[in-house]
Amino acid sequence: MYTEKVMDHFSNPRNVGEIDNADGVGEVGNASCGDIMKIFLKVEDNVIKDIKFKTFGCGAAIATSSMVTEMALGKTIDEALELTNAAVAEALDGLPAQKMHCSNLAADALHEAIKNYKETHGA
Amino acid sequence: MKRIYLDNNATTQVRPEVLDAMLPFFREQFGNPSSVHWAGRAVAGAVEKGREQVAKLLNCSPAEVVFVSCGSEGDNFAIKGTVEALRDKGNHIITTKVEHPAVLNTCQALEKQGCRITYLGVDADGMIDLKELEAAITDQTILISVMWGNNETGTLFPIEEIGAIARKYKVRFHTDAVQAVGKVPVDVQKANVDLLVLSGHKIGAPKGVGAIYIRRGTKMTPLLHGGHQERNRRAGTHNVAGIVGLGVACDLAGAQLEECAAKMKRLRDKLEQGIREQVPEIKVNGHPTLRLPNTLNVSFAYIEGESLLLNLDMKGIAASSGSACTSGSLEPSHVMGAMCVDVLLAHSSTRFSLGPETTEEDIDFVLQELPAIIERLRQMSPLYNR
Amino acid sequence: MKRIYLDNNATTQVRPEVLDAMLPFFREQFGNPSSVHWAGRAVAGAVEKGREQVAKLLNCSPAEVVFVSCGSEGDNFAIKGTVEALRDKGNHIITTKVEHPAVLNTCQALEKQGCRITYLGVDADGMIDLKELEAAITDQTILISVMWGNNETGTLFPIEEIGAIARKYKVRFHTDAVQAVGKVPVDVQKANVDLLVLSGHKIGAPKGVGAIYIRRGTKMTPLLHGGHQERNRRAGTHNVAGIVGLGVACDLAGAQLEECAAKMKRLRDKLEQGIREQVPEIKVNGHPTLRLPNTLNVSFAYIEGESLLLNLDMKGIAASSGSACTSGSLEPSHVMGAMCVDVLLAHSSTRFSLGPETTEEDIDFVLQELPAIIERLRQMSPLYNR
Ligand SMILES: Cc1ncc(COP(=O)(O)O)c(C=O)c1O
Ligand SMILES: Cc1ncc(COP(=O)(O)O)c(C=O)c1O
Ligand code: FES
Ligand code: FES
Repeated sequence: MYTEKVMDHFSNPRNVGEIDNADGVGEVGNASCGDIMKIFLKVEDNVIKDIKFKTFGCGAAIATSSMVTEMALGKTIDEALELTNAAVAEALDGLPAQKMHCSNLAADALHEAIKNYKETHGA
Repeated sequence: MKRIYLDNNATTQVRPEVLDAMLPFFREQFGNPSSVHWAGRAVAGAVEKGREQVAKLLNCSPAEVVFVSCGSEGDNFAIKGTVEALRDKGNHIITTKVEHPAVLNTCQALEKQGCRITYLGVDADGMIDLKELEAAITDQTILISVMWGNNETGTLFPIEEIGAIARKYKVRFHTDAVQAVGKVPVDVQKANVDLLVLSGHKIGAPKGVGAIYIRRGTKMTPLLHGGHQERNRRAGTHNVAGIVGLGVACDLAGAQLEECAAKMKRLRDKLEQGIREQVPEIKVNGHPTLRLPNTLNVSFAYIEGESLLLNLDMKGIAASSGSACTSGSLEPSHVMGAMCVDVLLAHSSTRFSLGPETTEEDIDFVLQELPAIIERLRQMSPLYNR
Repeated sequence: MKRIYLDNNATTQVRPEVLDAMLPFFREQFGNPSSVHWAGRAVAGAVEKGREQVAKLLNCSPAEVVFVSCGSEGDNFAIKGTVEALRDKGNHIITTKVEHPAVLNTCQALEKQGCRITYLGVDADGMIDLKELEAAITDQTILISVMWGNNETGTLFPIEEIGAIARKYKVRFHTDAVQAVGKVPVDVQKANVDLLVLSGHKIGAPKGVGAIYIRRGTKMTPLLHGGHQERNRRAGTHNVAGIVGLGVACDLAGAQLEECAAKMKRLRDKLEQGIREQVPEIKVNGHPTLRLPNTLNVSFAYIEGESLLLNLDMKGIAASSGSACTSGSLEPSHVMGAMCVDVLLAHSSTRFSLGPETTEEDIDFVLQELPAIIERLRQMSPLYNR
């Protein structure tokens, strides 16, 4: 069902955890589907210096969370805002059709975290 | 890698005796039982023997057994065949919110055709209320359809009592016994059922064969029209090998019922007890005592079912989940929903279903691996605060 | 005793390659393909491979193939699923008088529910008239259902032409290709069909599995409601071993089609020729040229089919008959009736249907035994005067 890349990110998720005093926090969730995703950012000079996630969700949800953190790390926030759901799914070599809404969540959570950063830091 | 199969409610391995019995019917005895020549005669007896074996397990007459292709076909036939045959009598069906989709989606399809369906709710243990059932009966009621044992939680319904109520009001009674057969005693006479469905692959027979008990005198419109097979009740060339396998599986199920149920129950209880002791914040779903002996459904707070399944799978442990994300639908299990299990707990509900082959070592291994997996997933969860 | 099987239109032996491919899926790979764990994953691919093999034989996309339990289920699904899905569009179906009961009895059941059915007649060769078909189409017509090859006589219908007419009038076209698949080239694109049904046990796969081609975009109401299998088009746990077997059988059928058809045709023609030469007062039923390469249907004047079958059987020869007495009904074959075969000849109609395993010696043996049997039965007949 899942690609090797998905299973790799699922079984060895990158950047799991929380950041104390994060510059931006984004949470998206859909209790009925059961995905809740939280992303924490540390930003310096508009660059994402650290990023962590916590996710309640299926294999795809965890893998997309992990992948999005890897993709966003080191990018400027404007670059990170360009990251799309499709790009995350593609980076994982694709997701099963019925799971595509999970990949939406990962990019959404990142965008929420950046939005939160901009609001709180007036950027 | 060790492989531990705790998903016997999804499907079972074909038992060796069953496969052995089936093998001659693919090449040597390949005839069509409806044929009059040697090739047909050689297999017609085998089909009738299978029918007798099924009948014996259910305590009915062989003429009351009709072979079908699976549990889903049986349920569709039971319900749609009743609706068609009893059109003049009424259009109301009483069922429960926790039936298998083969019943629920059939009822929903019939609603669009003008049937009225009462879906009985269940309490926190997944149990229906017989008073509510009785009160729902009207003079338009043509069918009560209540499963014998629930596939997700294992909760066993009071089939004899329901049968007595159905009898009292002269309403036809169908039970989906796909999960019950082979795990608890199933006697259609005692239970007063008119229609009962079972599926081969849940009891060590192959996939692609099942049976429906149709009480003598129960008027049914066929679901499959065509040839004269099964005394005009189910058209289609007989799945001879499958029927032979189903017969042997029923024989084995009958002979080993008590012993096998006791063994599964002991191991299931050990698993439940072990999880309770080692993992905090869990919830066992289903009725505490009126439960299939092989089924344990547990919710692990803060984690999602599919990711648990995948982690178990990486250790070679096969289980199943009521999580929406597993099934590809958007809603978590309708059974958990009906029991009013908190939606997040519903997403984490995980089913371990044992089989006759399950060993003590299997259970020990699960108890050894599970706690660390749960802890790791909880550490990843935004809902868990430690 | 020698055993000669000339009843391949009734059912076939499972081919050795097919059985070999199936065997691992009973015990080692027994999972439910809908499960996410190792046991499920191991078999999900096998089901999809089977789907690709079927699709390749039919020249369609795998997503257009839905697995069912037999030809009868496929035909019931094709017709009832269309009637339900197109209720708003109309209620008229055009079919023929010579369809298999899986189609005919389904249509008759639908008549009781208010459908209007046109049953096209056939000429003495068992052939329909395309002009009559075209003239029968009204703005209420939702389905044309014409079989590809007739099971009793082997007559092949002009499927491409019917497909073109259906296309012209934008009417959905179903063909029961249970007898045609594996014997003649079947290409759903060329034939312009929307729904096509095949059955495993007619092509060397086991009993209990079949498939229906559903052209992309063809709205269908499921016949079996329930789980999400087959993208909600057919509920019920997959018959994995059966599907694997069907896939391999389709592969073999595709690879050997020409060679096998040519061989069967040569032997069938030899049998026909031999009977014509040795037995007076016979009539070959069906179209002289547009006929399945394996099928020979002969009426032997003055004798009754079942007694001929039993006599052949005593010599180890398995054939079949359109005689009423064989089927247990009171009417002789509806196919012979529609062809206006004299009722006594209809009672004596006997079908020899060859298979890929049929040998020259088999045919020689039949030609050696048959004339004496016929003569003996004729001597016994009050209708025969010599
Ligand atoms: C033309 C035709 N259609 C349908 C069927 C039914 O197939 P099955 O026996 O697999 O249900 C048969 C065979 O009996 C047949 O010959
Ligand atoms: C309670 C219940 N009913 C019906 C079914 C359907 O059986 P099958 O998969 O054989 O169609 C199942 C199994 O999936 C079940 O657990
Ligand atoms: S968490 Fe819902 S589909 Fe993945
Ligand atoms: S001749 Fe015997 S049943 Fe017709």
